Amino acid sequence: MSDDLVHPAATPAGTAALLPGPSGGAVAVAGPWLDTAGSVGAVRKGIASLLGGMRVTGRYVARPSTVVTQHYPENRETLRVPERFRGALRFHHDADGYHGCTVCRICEDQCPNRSIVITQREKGALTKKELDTFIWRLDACTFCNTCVMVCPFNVLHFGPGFESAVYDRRLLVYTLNGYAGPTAALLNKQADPDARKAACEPRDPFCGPTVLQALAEKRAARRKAAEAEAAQGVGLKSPAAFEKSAARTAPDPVPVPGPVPVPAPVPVPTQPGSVEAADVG
Amino acid sequence: MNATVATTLRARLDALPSQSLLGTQEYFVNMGPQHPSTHGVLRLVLKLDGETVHQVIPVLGYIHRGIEKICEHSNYRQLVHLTDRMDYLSALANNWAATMVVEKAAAMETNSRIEAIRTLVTELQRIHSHQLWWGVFGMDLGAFTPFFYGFRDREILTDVFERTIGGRLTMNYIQPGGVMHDIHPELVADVKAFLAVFKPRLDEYEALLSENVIVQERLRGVGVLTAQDAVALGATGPVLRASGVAHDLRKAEPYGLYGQVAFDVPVGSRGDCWDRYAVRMQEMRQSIRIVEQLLDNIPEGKHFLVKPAAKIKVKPGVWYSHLETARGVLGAMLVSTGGEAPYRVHFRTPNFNNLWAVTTTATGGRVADLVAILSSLDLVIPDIDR
Amino acid sequence: MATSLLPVSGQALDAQSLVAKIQKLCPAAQLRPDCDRPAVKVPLAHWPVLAQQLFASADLLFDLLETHTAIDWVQTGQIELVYVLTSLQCGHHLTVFVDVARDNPVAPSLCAVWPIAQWQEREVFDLFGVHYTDHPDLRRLFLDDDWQGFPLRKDYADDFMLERPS
Amino acid sequence: MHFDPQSLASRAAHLAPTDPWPALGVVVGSVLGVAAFVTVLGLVLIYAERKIAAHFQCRVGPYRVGPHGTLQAVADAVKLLLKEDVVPTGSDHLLHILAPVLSFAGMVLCIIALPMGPHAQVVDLDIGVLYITAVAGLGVLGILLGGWSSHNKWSLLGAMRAGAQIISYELSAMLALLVAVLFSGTLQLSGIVLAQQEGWWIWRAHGAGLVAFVLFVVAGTAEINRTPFDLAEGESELTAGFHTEYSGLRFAFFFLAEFLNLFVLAAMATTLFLGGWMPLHIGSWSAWNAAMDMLPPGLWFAGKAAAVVFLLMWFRWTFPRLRVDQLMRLEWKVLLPIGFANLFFAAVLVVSGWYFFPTVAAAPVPQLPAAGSSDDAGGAP
Repeated sequence: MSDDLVHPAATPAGTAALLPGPSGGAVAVAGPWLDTAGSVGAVRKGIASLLGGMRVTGRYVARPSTVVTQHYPENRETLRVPERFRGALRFHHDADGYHGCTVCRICEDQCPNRSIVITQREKGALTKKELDTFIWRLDACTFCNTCVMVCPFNVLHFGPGFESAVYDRRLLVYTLNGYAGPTAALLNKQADPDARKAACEPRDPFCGPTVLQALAEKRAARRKAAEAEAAQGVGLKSPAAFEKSAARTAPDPVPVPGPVPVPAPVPVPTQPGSVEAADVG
Repeated sequence: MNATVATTLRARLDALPSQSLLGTQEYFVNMGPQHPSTHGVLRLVLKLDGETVHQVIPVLGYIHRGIEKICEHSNYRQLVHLTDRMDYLSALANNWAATMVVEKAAAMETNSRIEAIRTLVTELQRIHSHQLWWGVFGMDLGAFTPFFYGFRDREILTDVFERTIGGRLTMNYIQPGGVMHDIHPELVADVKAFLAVFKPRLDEYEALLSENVIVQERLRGVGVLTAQDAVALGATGPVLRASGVAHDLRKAEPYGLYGQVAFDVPVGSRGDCWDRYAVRMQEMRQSIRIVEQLLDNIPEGKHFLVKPAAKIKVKPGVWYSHLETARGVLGAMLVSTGGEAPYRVHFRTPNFNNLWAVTTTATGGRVADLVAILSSLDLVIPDIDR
Repeated sequence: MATSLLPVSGQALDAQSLVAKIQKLCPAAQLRPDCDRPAVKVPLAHWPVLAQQLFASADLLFDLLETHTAIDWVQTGQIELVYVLTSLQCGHHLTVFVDVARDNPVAPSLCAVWPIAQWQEREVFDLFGVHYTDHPDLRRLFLDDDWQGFPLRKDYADDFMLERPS
Repeated sequence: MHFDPQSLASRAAHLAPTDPWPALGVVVGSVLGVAAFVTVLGLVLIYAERKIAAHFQCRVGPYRVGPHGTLQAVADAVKLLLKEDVVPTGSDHLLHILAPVLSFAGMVLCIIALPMGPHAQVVDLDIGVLYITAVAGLGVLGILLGGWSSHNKWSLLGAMRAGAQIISYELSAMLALLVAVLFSGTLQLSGIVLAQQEGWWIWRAHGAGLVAFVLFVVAGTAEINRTPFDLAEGESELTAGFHTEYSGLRFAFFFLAEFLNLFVLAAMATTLFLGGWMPLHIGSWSAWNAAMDMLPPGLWFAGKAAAVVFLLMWFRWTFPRLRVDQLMRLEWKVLLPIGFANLFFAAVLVVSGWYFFPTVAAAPVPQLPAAGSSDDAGGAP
């Protein structure tokens, strides 16, 4: 390989002095070799090797302190989840319960699986762009952390909640923001507390419109467009095919008028590790 | 018994249609897609005569997700996290392979701190991966206990990853332009504590499994893959090195900081299951060596050199880069026609190419040998199917 | 007893001399400049012979077919076969591009030169629909035997494909 | 100390002519006792195996059902009882149903002949050793039928492996057994125990006993299909071998038989080489011997059997499995020659009357008055 083709990152400067430098090459492995060529010696060595293994396991059985089992649900109190652990996506609210989301939609755009859907208030209280619902689909999330990385306002972070098992898949669709309304910066400019209150509308984790409904609307629009294309004979897919693929996307039939009838908001127990999407009042 | 009778018997046996002297029939049996030793949804159709394997026909596709197709619809940042799901035991190396080709294509710079962190975590993950392999290998041979010891020690390392990276299996840590998080302040101490625990444990591993006469009898001379066959069948990584070919991209084309650390490349001589086993055991020790050299020498600097949300654009062309994961050469090919999304992405995965060694090495052996061979190839099925 | 392929028996060539050497073997081969590694474009007719020479030629010794895949250039109507070759004995690389027609993709199989090609070609057949002549076992590799279409082609669509939300 | 062993069967036979109802009571009591013993012992062994395995592997094992998971085995048993009993299509229904029963029956038939204490033996056959080796063979029949009737190639492979393995290893087990028989001069199990009053054969028999004990444990492990000889199940090779297609109650029968076979093996090794229920006596140290006699014989038996069971569990959770041809090689080329040589050596020792501890005028094997009919199944010869 010629020098001009070497990836520039392959030889970063500045570390050569610290590290011992390249050395070493191919070494033949033999490993702990048991020569079992002789007959009597073979039996003796074989038995010795077996006893060696039994010594290892015997040492552990003799010392119960080597047990590493954790008694999981009982040790919730002492369980320490690292702060960077990607459990449940959380939406940052400040001390007043205000968020900083400006609906720039970078996270929605960068999410590889489209597991974030943001809806905008039709008519903002203070500005044109105000957050209505920030919807996170845990069922589609791969926990790649990209949304957290790209958010310019540090609104998103991953919390430690890892106990996200539910019996109904639709319960994996969360609304993360505590209220629909303008950002903390705008609200703090309002001197009147009542004006602030009026600008905000509370949201809870399972309030509508859920992402499924939002997607259903998008799908309906796309189906219309596809039908129009098919009528002109330019679409790759037949409307029937579209119907089929649409049916596979959603667990519930579309379209649903009004809020999708998800089961009533399950009271999320506030135990450590549970999904605490509603951590603001 | 006189000679005539013996001759007649011989003639009658020779006249039998089957290859077997006993005149038995061959039969087919499905090993997988749900089988404890195929470690996933690999299906092998076996043509057996009694216990003797006459032919192995791998049938793939049970977990094919079309990662290459999905990449065509992702931008250059998004495609990295898909590689976590190929060889999930080498997620960081996979991330790095994708990152490397994107950085090369987009002419992105890195600094020595980023490279040091990448080298360190990838090497830790090589140990991590081999620990799991060792445990599973023991279990495939019928010993249950190594499985738990392997996982017990792997857990320490998983916790180390969890603190720095936030993920335990799928990392998405190595990104174009750097690494997602700077290393955790406690990382160096954690890794040192791990090494202090793990080094004596490695000796225990040897006493429990390597030196065991049953293991040696089960592995020596079984599943011999000659160097010529290994290269012809595209095998790489420990499988190739066990056959006597000292090919390791960490030495041949050093990336990261591999050019600046001292380590040896363990090489086998026979290419049997034992050599593949011994090479991996030695690789763990070599990885420990590399980690120890890097731990105290991580240079200062930034861990991420571009804006996280910055658009990555690549001019038209074809790029290919490859590196050494715990299982062999992982290549990433990127074809761009300009813009923010690749035109085509192809991953040359080590397991897809290593798998085919089983078709030649397992024939003529027993079913139990086949299990040992499969385990010594250390296959991760999602990496075959992608 | 397996013989070791090491120590390295050949000499690694740099990009220019590698391409020059190949052009001497096959004058029709052209350097492909938009590739980061030494790469040549070879006409389909010359490729089987050149492959054999690349494998056997004493100073090239491309013993490892690292990977083989294809690129579907739907605009130009070509499927471009890609062969990434490595010489473990010499330590150099080469990428070979071969064009086949998209509507009638037929290429020679290289199983006789590099046995791993058998399965890599099956994958390309499965996902791109390239037919390899003289392939011993050309079947679908990942998909069902009765699958219609070739998913990695750019114009592939089926009833079950999910639309990527835009 | 004078022992007066009396089996339950002989007691019943003794009572029968004069007091038929108490005799019947003894019989019914024995049947119920064996049933209860088998069930409880099975659960205890399963719990012990799981706990011991766990601690070999740095785990705690069952922990949730009952204190320290003591009721886990019961819960599992209930679960298995409630499970659907699947009989695969294409299988031989009758044999499929029969196989676990045979396997279980072989094990129970072994247990009734084991002397677990001077009075804790159901039947004391005068050919006890021969009887046990014979009925233990029923187990292999169960495995063979189970694998064959399942209509599954993996099961069939497991069954064939088991057949070849058990038949081969029975030879070695037999040769090891014969050493104890030679030294004791009787085939009666209680007689073998009584003959070890002065010292257990494992050390009293001048090396031959120790070698025979090791041979017996190794061959016995192979006979009951435990790791490192669990080729018939070989979950990493044959998924579960002969019992792949079994579920629910039938699987429970196989499972229980497997664990109780473990006990039968340990009990046999104890009886033949470790003195059975006999306390540990050393020569003429009368104080020591008296101290040892304080423990009841049943406890001695249980303790020794438990030690052997623990040893077998230790094997299982340490060693990998052999390959089928290596298994055969080990038997025919290693164990069998050693077994023959050992038997020959033992015969020489017995003929020359050379023991470690010279026999002090041991009490003769007590004869029960042959009050019943002379052709009763157990009891006095």
